[in-house]
Amino acid sequence: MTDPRLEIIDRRLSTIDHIIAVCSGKGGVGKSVVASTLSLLLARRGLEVGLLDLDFTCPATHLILGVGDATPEEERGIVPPSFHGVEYMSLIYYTGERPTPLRGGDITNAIIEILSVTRWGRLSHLVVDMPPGLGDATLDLMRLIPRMEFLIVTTPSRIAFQTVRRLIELLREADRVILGVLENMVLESSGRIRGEVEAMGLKYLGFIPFDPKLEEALGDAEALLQTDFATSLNAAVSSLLPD
Amino acid sequence: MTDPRLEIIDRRLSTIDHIIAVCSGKGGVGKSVVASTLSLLLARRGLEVGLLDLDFTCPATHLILGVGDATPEEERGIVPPSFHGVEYMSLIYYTGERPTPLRGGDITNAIIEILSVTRWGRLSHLVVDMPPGLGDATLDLMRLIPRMEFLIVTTPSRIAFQTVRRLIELLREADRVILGVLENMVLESSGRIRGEVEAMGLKYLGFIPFDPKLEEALGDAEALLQTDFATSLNAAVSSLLPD
Amino acid sequence: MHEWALAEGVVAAVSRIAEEQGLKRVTEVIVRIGELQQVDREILIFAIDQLRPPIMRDAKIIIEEAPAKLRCRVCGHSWRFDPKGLEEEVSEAIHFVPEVAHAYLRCPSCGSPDFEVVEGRGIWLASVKGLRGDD
Amino acid sequence: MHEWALAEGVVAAVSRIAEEQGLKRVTEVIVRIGELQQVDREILIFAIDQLRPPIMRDAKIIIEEAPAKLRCRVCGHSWRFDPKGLEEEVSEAIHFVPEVAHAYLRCPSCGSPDFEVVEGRGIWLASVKGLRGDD
Ligand SMILES: Nc1ncnc2c1ncn2[C@@H]1O[C@H](COP(=O)(O)OP(=O)(O)O)[C@@H](O)[C@H]1O
Ligand SMILES: Nc1ncnc2c1ncn2[C@@H]1O[C@H](COP(=O)(O)OP(=O)(O)O)[C@@H](O)[C@H]1O
Ligand SMILES: [Mg+2]
Ligand SMILES: [Mg+2]
Ligand SMILES: [Mg+2]
Ligand SMILES: [Mg+2]
Ligand code: NI
Ligand code: NI
Ligand SMILES: [Zn+2]
Ligand SMILES: [Zn+2]
Repeated sequence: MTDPRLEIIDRRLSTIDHIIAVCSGKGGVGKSVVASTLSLLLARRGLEVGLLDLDFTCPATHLILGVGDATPEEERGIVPPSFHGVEYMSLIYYTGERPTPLRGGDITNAIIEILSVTRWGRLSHLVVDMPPGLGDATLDLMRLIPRMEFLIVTTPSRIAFQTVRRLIELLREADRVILGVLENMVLESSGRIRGEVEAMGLKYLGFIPFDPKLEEALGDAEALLQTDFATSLNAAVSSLLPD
Repeated sequence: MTDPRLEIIDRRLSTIDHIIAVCSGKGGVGKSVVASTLSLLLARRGLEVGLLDLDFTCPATHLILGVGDATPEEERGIVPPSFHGVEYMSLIYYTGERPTPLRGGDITNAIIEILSVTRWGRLSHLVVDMPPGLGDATLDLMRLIPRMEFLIVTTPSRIAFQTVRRLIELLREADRVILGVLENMVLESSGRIRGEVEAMGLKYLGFIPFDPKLEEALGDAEALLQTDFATSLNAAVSSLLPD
Repeated sequence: MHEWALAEGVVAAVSRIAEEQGLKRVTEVIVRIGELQQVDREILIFAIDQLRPPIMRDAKIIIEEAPAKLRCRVCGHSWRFDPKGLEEEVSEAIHFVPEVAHAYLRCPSCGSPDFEVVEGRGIWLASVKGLRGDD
Repeated sequence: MHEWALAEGVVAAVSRIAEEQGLKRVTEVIVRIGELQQVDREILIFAIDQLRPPIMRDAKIIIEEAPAKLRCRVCGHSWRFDPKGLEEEVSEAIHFVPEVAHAYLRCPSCGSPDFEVVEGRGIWLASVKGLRGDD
């Protein structure tokens, strides 16, 4: 038996120039705020951008962006609605805030379903918010979208960086494009993570200080763009973006 | 075909009085530092205690406790070595720091294998460090160990608490024992999480301030026990512990 | 009607298989659709018809429906699930991403959301028959 | 020798099945062990022998070995894996928790760690035969 969905994923993604997975392996390092804010920053630069939340069992981007009530249109596939200029896709449209426990095989199936039926517009960037862990979602994206580019988020903590190290090894072994490593929630900058990243021959994208005002801005895209967090993120990732 | 491993899990765990899963759904809220420090605190009270790290793809407890080189003995099963008075089991013995991507089905199998062959001593408490997400590990523990008691960790962030809410709903629906909710990494105490937790009819165990000195203590069990983090944790969970 | 997207997948898969097997023309295609996802049969057939490439011109399209069979991982209970009684919103959600069933359905025997969809999930290409160049 | 733990599982499973099926005595037990985990056959048999409850007293214990068949999820390559060439430490690790193979093994065709163990993973109870009270 052949899965017809697998045949059309490439075609569905063919309107997109860059597909960037915001990932870490580690949880709680800021992947979701980075992914959400990055999409907003790209949209503000006038780029066509999409955001796909693949953290199915603990989605957060809808809370961060404060997405409204719109739901996807069904039109020869599923057309994601736009919020603040970002084409936005999440399982949240179909689950609301209900607990949705999913085993690995379910995650794989849901990823394939979404990738095969979502009709993105012409996008310069699709940002993908990844769940923590080195599990089904990571392996499926590596398998299904070989051209995926990885933006890795860490904190200064050794615990976080140890997991990041494992992710980097996994991606490198598979010859994947690593855009660089972003250090988030920095209390005092020490240069240690920069040193480690550069010693691995990777690009250190910069650091984002811990921003005590970030929490209040969550849920309001305009406020989010005004935070120090957004300013630092913008500076850190500017090397990745077209002017 | 029958899986003989499933027949002996109950028997293996029959020497243990309380099995406590430290969980959240959300990543990066401090599950691993809480689970590790809790085991040390229990051991310091003279209790027999074990710690099982089930965050297989991103394990952290070995880094937090600074576990040494000892490996399990093979003696009619696997006998976990003791570190700082804590019987400690982790996949790390068998993987080292190698990236170990596991799909959901692999996680299930590894959990069953470990539960069926590990020979814990007589323990008053086995603390289980859970991975984030509502996935295979959570579902398997609910299925395999119905008497599991859940200690839920959140941060003050709305994003974290939204995921915690989903986990609580899942556990309640299944009539599981929820010991309470612990609020970690508190910058300014606001009472909001306490209010939400108590409104759900659950026990608010207390809060742990953000402790900027915690990071330096990681890897050194003695130093960890001296942190403000440990002091606050001890106070917060004392209601759960025998005097 | 995201059945069009699924039809596109079917046509793409048939074309690839026909090429791989050196078929000159495809005579029969069997597609299995799962009851759980409630794929609209008429729309699917219509969409496949519209999208047919020349090689599939005369192919007979057979749609088989697989019943939704679920099995609980906790208590082992198996049951056939009939999505007809669901609220429209829920049914719509499962239509798009069948896995969200885990947010809505529970084992009728023990109440667990930890069930597996043994059969009848989505859409599958069960068989492609055709004539080789030399037939 | 954690084969003892596995043997304990086998004996417990056989006892439960015998009871469920109302067997007066068990005459034959077939256990399948997977090559990947390298369960020590002699020790396993010895351990089962030591642990046998009265109902299994005369049961013939048949151990079948299932070859380790792996399949890559990325490129589809299937292969038989022979653990004999592994370093002892690695082989030991896989012996205890076969899933840690994902830390050490790679698809010989594309290099991916994303493979599944199609067969030959651990230990299974394949069949239990016996005589009912009324036989
Ligand atoms: N630079 C920062 N300063 C302050 N808080 C931050 C910062 N980055 C992230 N956070 C907070 O940390 C928590 C985890 O962020 P999140 O994006 O959900 O992480 P992940 O997606 O990696 O799990 C959230 O409460 C978020 O608001
Ligand atoms: N109360 C606290 N104060 C300061 N840092 C903390 C506190 N609790 C946890 N951390 C830090 O937060 C990070 C995440 O903690 P960890 O235990 O790994 O979370 P989880 O297991 O939930 O992913 C670690 O770097 C840890 O040292
Ligand atoms: Mg996230
Ligand atoms: Mg952890
Ligand atoms: Mg429809
Ligand atoms: Mg051995
Ligand atoms: Ni549709
Ligand atoms: Ni052994
Ligand atoms: Zn059930
Ligand atoms: Zn391969």
